[in-house]
Amino acid sequence: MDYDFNEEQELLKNAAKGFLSKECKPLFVREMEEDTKGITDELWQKMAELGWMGLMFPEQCGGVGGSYLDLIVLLTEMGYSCLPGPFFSTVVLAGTTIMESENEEMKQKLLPEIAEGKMFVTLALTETTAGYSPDMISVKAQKDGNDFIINGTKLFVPDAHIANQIICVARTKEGEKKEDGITLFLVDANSKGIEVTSLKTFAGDKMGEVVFNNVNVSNTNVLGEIDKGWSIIKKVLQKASIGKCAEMVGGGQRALELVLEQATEREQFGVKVGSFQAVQHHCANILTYLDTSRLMTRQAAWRISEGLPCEREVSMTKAWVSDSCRNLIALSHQSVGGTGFMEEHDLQLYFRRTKAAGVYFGDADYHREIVADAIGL
Amino acid sequence: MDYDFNEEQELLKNAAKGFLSKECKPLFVREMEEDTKGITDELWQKMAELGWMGLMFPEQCGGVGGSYLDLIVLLTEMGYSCLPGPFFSTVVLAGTTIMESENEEMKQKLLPEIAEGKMFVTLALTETTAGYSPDMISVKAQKDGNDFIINGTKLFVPDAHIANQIICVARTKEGEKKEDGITLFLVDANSKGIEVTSLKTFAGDKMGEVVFNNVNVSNTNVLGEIDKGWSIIKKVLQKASIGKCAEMVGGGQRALELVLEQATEREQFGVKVGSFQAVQHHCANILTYLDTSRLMTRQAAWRISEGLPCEREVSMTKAWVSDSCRNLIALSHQSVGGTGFMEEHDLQLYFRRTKAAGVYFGDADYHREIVADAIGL
Amino acid sequence: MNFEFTKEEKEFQEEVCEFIKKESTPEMLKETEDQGEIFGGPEGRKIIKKIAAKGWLTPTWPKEYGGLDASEVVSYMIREEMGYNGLPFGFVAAHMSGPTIIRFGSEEMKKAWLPRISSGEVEFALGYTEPQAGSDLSALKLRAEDKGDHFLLNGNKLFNTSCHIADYHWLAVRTDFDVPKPYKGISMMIVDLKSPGITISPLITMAGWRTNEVVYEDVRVPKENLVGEVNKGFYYLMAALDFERMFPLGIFRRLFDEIVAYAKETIIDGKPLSKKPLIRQKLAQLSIEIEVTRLLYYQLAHILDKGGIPNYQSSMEKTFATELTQRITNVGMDILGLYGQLKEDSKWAQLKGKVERYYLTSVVQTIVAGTSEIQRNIIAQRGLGLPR
Amino acid sequence: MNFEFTKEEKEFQEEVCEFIKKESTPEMLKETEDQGEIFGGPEGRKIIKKIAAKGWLTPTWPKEYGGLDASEVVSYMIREEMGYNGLPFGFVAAHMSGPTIIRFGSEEMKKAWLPRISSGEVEFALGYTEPQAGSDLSALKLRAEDKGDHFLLNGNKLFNTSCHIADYHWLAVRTDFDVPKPYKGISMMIVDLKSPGITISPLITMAGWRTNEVVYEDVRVPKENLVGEVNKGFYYLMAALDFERMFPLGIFRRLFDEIVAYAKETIIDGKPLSKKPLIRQKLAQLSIEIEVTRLLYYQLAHILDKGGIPNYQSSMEKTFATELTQRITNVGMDILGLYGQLKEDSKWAQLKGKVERYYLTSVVQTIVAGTSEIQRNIIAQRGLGLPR
Repeated sequence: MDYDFNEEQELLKNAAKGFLSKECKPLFVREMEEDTKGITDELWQKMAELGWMGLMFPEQCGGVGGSYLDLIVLLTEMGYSCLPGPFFSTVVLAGTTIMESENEEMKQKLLPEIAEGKMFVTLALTETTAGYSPDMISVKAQKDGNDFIINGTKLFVPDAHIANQIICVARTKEGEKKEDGITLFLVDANSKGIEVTSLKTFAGDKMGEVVFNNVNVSNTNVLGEIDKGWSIIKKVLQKASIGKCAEMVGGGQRALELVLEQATEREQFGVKVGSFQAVQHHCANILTYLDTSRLMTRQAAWRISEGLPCEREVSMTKAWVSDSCRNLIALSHQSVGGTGFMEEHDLQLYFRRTKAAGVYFGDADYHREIVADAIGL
Repeated sequence: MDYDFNEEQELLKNAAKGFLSKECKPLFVREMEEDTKGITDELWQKMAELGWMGLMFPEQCGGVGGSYLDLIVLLTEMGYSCLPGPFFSTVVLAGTTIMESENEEMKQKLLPEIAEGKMFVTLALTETTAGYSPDMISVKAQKDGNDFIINGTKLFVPDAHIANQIICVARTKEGEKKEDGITLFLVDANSKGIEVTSLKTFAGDKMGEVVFNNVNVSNTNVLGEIDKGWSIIKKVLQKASIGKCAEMVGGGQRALELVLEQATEREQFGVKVGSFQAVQHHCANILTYLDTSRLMTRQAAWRISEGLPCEREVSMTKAWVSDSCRNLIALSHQSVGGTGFMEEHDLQLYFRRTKAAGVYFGDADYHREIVADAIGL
Repeated sequence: MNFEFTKEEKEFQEEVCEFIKKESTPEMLKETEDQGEIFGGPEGRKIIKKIAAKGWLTPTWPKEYGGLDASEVVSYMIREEMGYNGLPFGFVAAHMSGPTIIRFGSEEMKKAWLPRISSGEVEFALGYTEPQAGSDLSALKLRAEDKGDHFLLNGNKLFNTSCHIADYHWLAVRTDFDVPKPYKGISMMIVDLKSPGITISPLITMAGWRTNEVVYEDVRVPKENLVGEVNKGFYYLMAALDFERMFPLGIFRRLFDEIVAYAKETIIDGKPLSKKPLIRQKLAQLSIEIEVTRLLYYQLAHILDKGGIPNYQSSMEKTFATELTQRITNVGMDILGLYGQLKEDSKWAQLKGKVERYYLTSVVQTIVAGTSEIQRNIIAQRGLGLPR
Repeated sequence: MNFEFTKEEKEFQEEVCEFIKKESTPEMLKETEDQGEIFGGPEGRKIIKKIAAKGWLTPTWPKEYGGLDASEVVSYMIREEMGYNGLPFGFVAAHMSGPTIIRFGSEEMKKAWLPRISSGEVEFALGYTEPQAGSDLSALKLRAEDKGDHFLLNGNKLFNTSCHIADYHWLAVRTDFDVPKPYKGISMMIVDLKSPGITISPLITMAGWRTNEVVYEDVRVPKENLVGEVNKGFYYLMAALDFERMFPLGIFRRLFDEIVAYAKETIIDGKPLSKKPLIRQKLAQLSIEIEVTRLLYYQLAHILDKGGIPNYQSSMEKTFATELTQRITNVGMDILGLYGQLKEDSKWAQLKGKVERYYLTSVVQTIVAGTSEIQRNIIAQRGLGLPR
């Protein structure tokens, strides 16, 4: 057994921490929440130059050839610094979808562009039913010669407002099994018939409604096989779920540091706040939530990275981390007291992001139900 | 609003507390757990002389003419002292069933006997499905001239081993609505075809399996109307549920006292255990569980006693008190430490009884489901 | 024993609700929400003056001071209904300063202030917390020097929430600087917030509300504005907490009702969310805890009406109710799922974004007016006699 | 990074399980359960000697002392499997005293004791707690007076669990009575439990197990039985906790698996309990927490194998795992409903009454070997550097 990152991963972690502490300060995070775009070209280009966008893409596609586990190292630090912008949607969601599609042409066409920071891509998956199971895909793609015509509404599409390309998860066939008949289409965001409406979210991330109104897509733009897209999405959802866990763990680490600052500096009743047993026990519980979330996330990420069976571990992890990190932040607020309720205190950033991350790609109840299946209930 | 017992109720409470502190000491409680009968004739007669058995029976039936709320006063003190024996089954379950049946003849025949402490009666309700809904009644009573023939197995029948009479809840008709077609029969425990097997329980109370094998019962022994017995059982279950809540509240009060004894006497690290903030917060939570359980129980009991609509309040209370008192005892054990794990420490009595009381007449999940219906979900 | 309102109380409750609904304007409701339910904005002042004119702002006060000589149960009920119906429901002047003046103030002070308070004409802002004095109020430092005919004030207050919209500061100051037990050198005074030398700077909370930092630089306060005796302020302050610590759940009870309605109306997978077993359990549990809160809340009124003073029970009600607000908003967010994150002015927002907004505001409820930790200390020490 | 056993470790795990299953007798399993999983009964000694002969009792010890020079991961895995398969899994001599002797004992002591321990020939009973010294061990009072060639012992021990079936007492005594810091006057020694002057009286727990009160009256202990140096006992005791504090979940993991099987097999209302949404959620959550415990547990072995010493992590694992035992038994009791109360020898009892029995035993897990409260203090103070 070996619970530790390897040497390169430690280097990557420290480099990322150093870079983000300079380039992604809390004030910048707040600015980007208000910014319509949500990211600066400057930061995006710097990240591209560091090789972050292509970290897990093959070298022949302009990537670094790293592993999913390497990406998790990065996402943890991004969570620590509340990195704004479309990294998750472009790299984790769209990048993974393209990689998993095993369509060499598409990979050669898209991945280098993403790696160089020249293209934003997103995944249009959820709809008004706001769920992640295949039966919730109702947006239709109707065959029309060599083309498909897409109609319907996608909701909660991350960074839709700046995406150059949108991967639309659409139904091409009504089958008995709901996971059959789903196809992935790469759609140019400027296609006729696409309408994007930005949604304001409490976590400050950018989400969109994307309406497809008779949007024409060529069959050469299919990712993976026709009608068999869900097997790709399943893998994407696993990687995205654990990616969100990594962000939550990173954020939890920062929340703990914010608590300790207060506990070791502030005095009440003539002693440090951190000497009260109630505060100590809050802190002990915070650390327990954090350590266990980190361990579970690492294990699941390692299994994904190694290509081992991981359905059970992924859902266990997403359920555990979503609940634990929410509790962790609540205890943090309670330990910091009034100051932590101020907008200018950074804890509120983590409060909002952690809650949102807990819901994305399925909340704890949803994943526990998958675990129940996985353990044979 | 008036949250308090009236003067007579306060007197009753103090009298009961005084009597039980002498007659029902913890050592006696332990003896009765091992005793096959589970009660002494002496104590039972003394309780009868105090008018406890007939407390809520009408005066014309040999009772005191008290209210259900008066009974709750008594049950709370019985819970405080862990009173063993068939009071609950004979008075609360059977007594209430007979009262609610509004069968004057039966009332005149049975209630005075119960009030004088001369008769044990129990209610055979649950079966192997171990639930409290009408669809779980499958023991059959077949009409045979003026008689009925009962067949089937009743499980978890309290104090069946000493009951002189058993009220059997049986199905006399298969209807669409599961609550139709249920009839209550008063069956002599010595009838041919009845077989009682004692079950050993961890709370030390006496439960039995009662097998009815072609047991002949006259139609004059029907309590209430034929096929319409469930409406009586519904009321009995409400009174029994809140009766158990009262016992739990009484037990919770004693558990708190045991914790405080330890917290104010024992020293560790040079100070009283009760001066540690962690112990104080455990105690604060114990008191909160206790006070809220007491308030909820009083409100539900008052509504039942006044004949007000109470389905929602009864289930809210049973759910709340079952959960809260279990938590209360767990915190008590944690606060008392190793001593509390010893058989000779009284806390374990309350641990076992509270858990059992939480399950009887429906656990918290079951009652929350009723609440969900009641609030229109 | 009786756990319901009397017939008269029920009728009165209906009268109050009807009046509020009739007099409420969308502007007032919005202002109240935007300000974090505190009182003092122009719209709130309009409706509160009408409510005060009926004696409902200070119903338990003697009639001579603008009250109704009513019971505490009635008073508690009015506040609960105000919260439920979207009005401000916490009034520093009417609920904290006024009762303290009645109990400890001079006759002059009573005459000068009580009628203005009970009529809703003036509002005070709470002036307790300082940067280094939060849970430990005895550590407060704002200096008030005795200059013969006036006090001269210098120092800082933090998180003094209503200062930008209230008229006066209900201020705890240090008048003795050398006492060995710091709580013995504290006095209470009423300070006009427009006094020269006071600077009020906004601090914005994560819920978007405003609270304030208040700086006092050589602020002169007339001697007659001292409440009761000098150096007895900490005692007044603590006594007021005994009488007035409570948390009406109203606004969150309203939110719960709206979440229930949402669960009943929202069809997913062909059936309403309210038919899903997990959601049923969660909502049923909340409804139980709301009922528990109702009993704890009116217990305080009951104790007062019997002539007693709530001991640990106020801390218990405050803690239980405020922790429940977090459970309510958590369940609400769970039920709304991805929709939960959408803000009020966003397309597709549900329940006008209320759940998300209250989710943010619920964070502070277990911190302000005494943290849950302090409350549990009080419950253990006062309620059970455990060592301080 | 690697979160699975190696191929060799997996094979070894299978070998261990197979061996245990082959050698287990119903008598041994019953004895273990009746005694509360402690080691020392005749049946347990039989099988443990066989296990010890394979080096599995002390796998990490050097070969010269009867070990295998194996990794801690292997050692942890063996203990987990022993618990899961119904064997005693806590050994005072092999897991607490032995390692302390290896680290701090003289060569003579090593030679005298280690082979007898690693072969499973002798078992020790823990001799720490006294009536006034529970969480605060530094308050222990049992006097050991230096009488030249021996110590003379007088005093009482409480809750010293294995004394009636173990051979020797691993005893913490007071050898200096006047030190200002009481923990500086404590020594460790090995005492033959058959020594004249020792009276062992049973105390029965609510779970039906036996623990003991042990009275020492003028008991003579030879000087060579002193462990390490005089007055350094508290240090040894604390150091041993760093190395050895852990809780293998095994027996409760087994219980969980049995509850899952019960839920799948029990049909109520025409469908298995395992298809009820609430039960699914509860069991899924437990399975997650069991997985969390597995990671915390093997983390300790991982840290040791890297050459480190677990700091706060042992406290975290112990607290998490023992609190989980209570959640497992609670859910088990919930699922069994009315059946949950039936004792083993009762008609209609399910799972041989195991849930009820474990429900009782789980109570003490968060108290023995350091309460959850003490563990949380350690996590905060050692893990996060908060003030003592």
